[in-house]
Amino acid sequence: MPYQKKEFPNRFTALQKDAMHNLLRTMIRIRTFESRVEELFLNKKIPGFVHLYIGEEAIATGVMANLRKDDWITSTHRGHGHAIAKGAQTDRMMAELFGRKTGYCKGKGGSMHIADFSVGMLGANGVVGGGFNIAVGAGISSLIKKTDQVAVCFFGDGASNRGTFHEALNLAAVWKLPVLFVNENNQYASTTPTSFATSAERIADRAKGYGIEGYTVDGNNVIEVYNAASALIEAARKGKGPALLECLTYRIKGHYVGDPEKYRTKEEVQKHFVENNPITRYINYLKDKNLITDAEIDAIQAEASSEIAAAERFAEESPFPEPEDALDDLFSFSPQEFPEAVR
Amino acid sequence: MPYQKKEFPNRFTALQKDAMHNLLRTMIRIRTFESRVEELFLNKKIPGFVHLYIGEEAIATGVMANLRKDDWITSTHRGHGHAIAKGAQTDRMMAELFGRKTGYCKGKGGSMHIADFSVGMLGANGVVGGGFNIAVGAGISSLIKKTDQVAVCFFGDGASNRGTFHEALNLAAVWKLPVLFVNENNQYASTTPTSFATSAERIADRAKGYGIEGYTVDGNNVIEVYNAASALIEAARKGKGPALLECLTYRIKGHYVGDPEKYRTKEEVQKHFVENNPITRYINYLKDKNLITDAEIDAIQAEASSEIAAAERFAEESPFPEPEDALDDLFSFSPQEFPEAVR
Amino acid sequence: MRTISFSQATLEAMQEEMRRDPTVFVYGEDIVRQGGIFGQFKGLPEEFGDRIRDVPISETAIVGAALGAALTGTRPVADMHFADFIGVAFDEIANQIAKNRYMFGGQANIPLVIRAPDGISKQAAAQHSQSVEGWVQNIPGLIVVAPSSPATAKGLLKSAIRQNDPVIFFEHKVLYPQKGPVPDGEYFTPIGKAEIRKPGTDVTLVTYSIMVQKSEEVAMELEKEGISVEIIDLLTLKPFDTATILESVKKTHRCVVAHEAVVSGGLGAEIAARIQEKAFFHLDAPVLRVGAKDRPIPFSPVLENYIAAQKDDIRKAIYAVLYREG
Amino acid sequence: MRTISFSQATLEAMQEEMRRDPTVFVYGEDIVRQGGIFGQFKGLPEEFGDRIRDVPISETAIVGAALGAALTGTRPVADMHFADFIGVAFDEIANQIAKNRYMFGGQANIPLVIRAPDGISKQAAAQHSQSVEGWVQNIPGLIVVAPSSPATAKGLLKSAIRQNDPVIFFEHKVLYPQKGPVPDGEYFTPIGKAEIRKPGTDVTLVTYSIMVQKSEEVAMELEKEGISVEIIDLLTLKPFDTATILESVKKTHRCVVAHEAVVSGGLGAEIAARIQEKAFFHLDAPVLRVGAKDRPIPFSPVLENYIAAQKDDIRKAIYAVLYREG
Ligand SMILES: Cc1ncc(C[n+]2csc(CCOP(=O)(O)OP(=O)(O)O)c2C)c(N)n1
Ligand SMILES: Cc1ncc(C[n+]2csc(CCOP(=O)(O)OP(=O)(O)O)c2C)c(N)n1
Ligand SMILES: [Mg+2]
Ligand SMILES: [Mg+2]
Repeated sequence: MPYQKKEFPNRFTALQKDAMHNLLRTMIRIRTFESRVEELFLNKKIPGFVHLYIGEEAIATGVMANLRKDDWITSTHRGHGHAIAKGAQTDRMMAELFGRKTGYCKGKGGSMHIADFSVGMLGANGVVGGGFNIAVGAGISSLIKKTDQVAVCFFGDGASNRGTFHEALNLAAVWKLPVLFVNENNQYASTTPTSFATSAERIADRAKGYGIEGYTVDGNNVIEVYNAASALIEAARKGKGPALLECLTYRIKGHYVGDPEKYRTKEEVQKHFVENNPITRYINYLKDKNLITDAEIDAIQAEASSEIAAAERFAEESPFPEPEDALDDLFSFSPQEFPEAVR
Repeated sequence: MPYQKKEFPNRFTALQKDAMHNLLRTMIRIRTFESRVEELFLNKKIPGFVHLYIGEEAIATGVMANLRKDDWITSTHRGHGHAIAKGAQTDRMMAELFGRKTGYCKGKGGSMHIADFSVGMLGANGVVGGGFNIAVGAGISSLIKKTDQVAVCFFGDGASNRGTFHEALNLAAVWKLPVLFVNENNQYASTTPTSFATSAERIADRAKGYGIEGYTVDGNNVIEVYNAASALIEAARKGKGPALLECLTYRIKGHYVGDPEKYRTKEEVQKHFVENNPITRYINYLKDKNLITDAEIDAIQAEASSEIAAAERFAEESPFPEPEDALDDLFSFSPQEFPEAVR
Repeated sequence: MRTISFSQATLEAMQEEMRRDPTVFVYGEDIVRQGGIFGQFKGLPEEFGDRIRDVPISETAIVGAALGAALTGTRPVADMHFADFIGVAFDEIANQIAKNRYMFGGQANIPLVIRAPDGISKQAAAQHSQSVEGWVQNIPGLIVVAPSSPATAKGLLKSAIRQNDPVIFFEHKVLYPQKGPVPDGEYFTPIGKAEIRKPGTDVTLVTYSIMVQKSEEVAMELEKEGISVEIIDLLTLKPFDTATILESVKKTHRCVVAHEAVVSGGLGAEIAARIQEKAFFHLDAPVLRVGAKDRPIPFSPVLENYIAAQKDDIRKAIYAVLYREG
Repeated sequence: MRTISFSQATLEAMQEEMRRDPTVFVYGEDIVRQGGIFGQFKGLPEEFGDRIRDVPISETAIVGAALGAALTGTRPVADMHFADFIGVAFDEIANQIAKNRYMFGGQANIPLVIRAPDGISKQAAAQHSQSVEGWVQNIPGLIVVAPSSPATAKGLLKSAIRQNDPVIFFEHKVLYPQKGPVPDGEYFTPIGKAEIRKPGTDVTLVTYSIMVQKSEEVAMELEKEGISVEIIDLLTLKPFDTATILESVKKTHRCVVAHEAVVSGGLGAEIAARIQEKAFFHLDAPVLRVGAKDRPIPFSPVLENYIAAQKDDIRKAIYAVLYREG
């Protein structure tokens, strides 16, 4: 479906070269992490279910570059990219995926529940659409505490059909909450093409039902995402209320690692990967404009590789939790304080 | 909020005089029933909670005149008008409100659960927004059984903020279900003005988010409602899919009988009652066009009064259920067949 | 001690906590403009401005946002209007709120309160009469409380607001206008502790919420017949105070559990199961349960009365565990 | 008898019922294009066209629409993808579907089936590992079943589809690929009837779903030690077959209940409560319950194993009711 392009102020051009490189660095770190996670899962180093963010890196990267550490995000089952872009450490992430004690959730969460509250990453979510109202609640906190913190809610095209989407956007709109709803339209919800399950021509069209702004951007173009997010997050921070930003992208990998992908052709995937790889596109742009050298790219890539290798080592060398650790963390109090509660 | 008026084909003018009078008859029957129910509630003849449809009669009447007996409707907590317009008998309704054995629900439901499945009235609902997906399910039945039955879902402005609204409209849209969603925007959800809780400028604007048609009409003008419903129900019946029709009206009475109504002034209510009483407006129209005589109006009024008086007598003279009747109706089978299930 | 109503008592709790801590706020449907059906929010808008808020009819947002707010430095109190509507936000309660601390390895406190007016009142019928504590019994990670009097209402609500864990606060609609003694000054009713409302020696009656007073009435009547009933008011329903129950049962050797919710799958099941498990050889009779018959609550007064648990049901159960003729 | 998988058995049930009755249809997320994760819907699109349908991620619509469809002359089968998501549609289940017949005075049949794959499998963690039958135990008006084998899966699913009442069909994810004997020709497993999987004399083991096979393994091992276990496979969890349980307990005088769900507030509570109520003087030991520890299901295999109920827990409970040293 076509969409009308909105021209956001091009704040990207005002960035220092370093900041521009940081966008690339984040995308490459995500890609490198995810690629290794895929292998590790297939090698049975990682149990559970893993949903990869490969091909969608520009969205988390472009949005998060506009957030402060004390801003919040809510994520989805496909949360690794969001976590990395928001500032989580890849070693503790990897340890979590490995089910180790040193993981962010001490091995209790795994991939589907990756989270780092200390950097405002309020958690991946195993329930599609479970994050909308958590983000709304964060926005309410900002209002109650009279801070200028902003919350960003990431969600899929499939998630846009959950009732929680509706209730969250409506409440955010009537209370003018500082929340940006970022739709990652990767054209599939599991096996189901977006157009089959989502009645709106564009998910951004749904904004009208809440009297808020809604825009669609090329989610494989990190600059477009950056500029749109910059404008909308600034508006939210200034009390202008929520907005809906639809980022068009494509899910390069299966829905989960191991997905037989019977519902689409290899050609379709290949075409998208070649034409729309957000990293390649951004590198080409930077090179075109002489904003980066091959050596710099290689350095970023090498750095990412060694970071992820170290993360893997950290995870591998970390101990598993003790079985009895499974009893901890249900409540704020300890078994000694309140034995009935933690039988 | 203003809205753009859509000109629907004026099918009303094609009606026989009888049919025109029937619209008035239905509105007056509803008004008479409701007015008496209010008194009976205040006289403690009716227990429970009662929500009156006074002032909103044009909507149920104008819509239902376009439905067949084998079409379905879902209703709200404010369901008496819907039931009457769909063809339920006022005596069995009144008996239900009185908690009698002869009531539609054998006294198990009361006002908030008034229903007559035999005429396709699939029930009032104590859960705001509980009817959306029931209507969707009825629409699916029509598809599966390949009939041309249509389902109409009535819902309030407040209900339009429930997640069920969103999921129902989206599913109806992607499956092109024969469902018409009729919003009764009576400007309040209990104590809360519509504009305070509902972010859309017009509830009909929400249609765009589902790629369907959405229109706003004057819900106090039975002719406008009739014409709009006629076009949209015909489209639904022909397989064109769902639509959203917002009918602007005003809740003349308190949210429930007994509401102290601290949230609005008597003047506001009076103004609406004088200016927007749908019955007066329709009578004036018919008289203006010489389509009805005073004698005919009086006859309709007298008929309605004696019908409702008879309904009251029926209810009053009906027995209460036996206490043990409270055990029946949980399942399709009897206690004898399946004692465990009905302990 | 003053004598104030249950709703007034909850209002005082709100006021005290909101004055003390600017991060406490409260929201729900139709609470600002009408001050709550029983005046339980009256005056808060004047004093606290937009720290008390009306919301759209959006229960998933109400409850889901409470989690988001709690995770980010505030202490939300969300009003459900009717406990029946907890079903609308059940995923938020069961899969988000209850699991958050655990599945994220204890990263955050979750100081939130969900106020849920429950119970049978005024022939409100099937969807407005429920006691739904049974719905959340099998969900680890929730604290559930249910006061039975103005004093416990105030004390428990204050404790709930201070708790760094999610608390569901069931308040019976019939209790709101009822008056009772409430201590002067600040006090807290501890979460997790049952109270012995009336000591007794012949039979233990475990109960909570509205059924406490019905139990007291029955006990008073039975006293005249020489039957001494010990009444335990649970106050916290999850996790409930097993120790106090067991201690009493080990003394009386007989136990009846009474609640307003339907019997099958109700909280009484867990209580009975646990008692027989931990005090089997102390029991001289089975633990009997009193509650509504296994039906939705019907509308007509005749039917409602028949389905609802009555004082007479409690009496009969007590006779039964004492092997007396009714 | 043939040997087919559990998922194949449910597929046969669907095929037979959809062939017989054109008003039976099935829908859910991602069931058409992939035929169900375990092939449990494979081939249905080819044979039945749009009587099998993929839906948007909209569980309230999925479940709510099932009610609307059932009321208007069709027999919907709705797939929940994961039982965990029942929470999303809880109002639809608890307040609409379960109450419809009763609160409207018996006006309509409600022939609908909600298929809900449940249980612990593959470290799916807190939100994808639950057995949630405990959530719906306190809701009158629902029928809840849980097959334990290919044969009972087919027979129960056929019965569920023919039933004129709402049925929740819990199918354990670990069972899908497992194979077992299934009768040739049409047959039905009756709703409301438990089956004695293995007769025994020393202790009654009440169980269902995945725990039936674990129970059988334990029973086999205990047999060697001279302990004779009678295994009752509930099959219908609500309303469950109290008569069969009581009969067995009156013979063995001892009982253990085992399920995968967490213990507190689980179905075991109701079973234990009811047994001690109705067979108090037949019991030589308390009814003990085996289930997951009261925590969400954690991710890491070490933790998951520790929280989940193991065969050893069943064994220990049996020793305990027999007063034997483990
Ligand atoms: C409430 C709920 N329903 C269904 C699922 C199963 N499920 C997990 S991911 C998924 C698809 C999500 O699609 P989308 O929102 O587009 O996100 P994407 O996977 O494309 O990133 C589904 C159906 C779930 N986890 N939660
Ligand atoms: C899910 C749910 N939330 C809250 C309520 C309480 N309640 C009953 S009617 C009502 C207002 C409904 O407003 P609207 O939908 O505009 O219908 P109206 O009463 O104006 O006809 C509310 C909040 C309810 N019954 N169900
Ligand atoms: Mg997607
Ligand atoms: Mg309204």
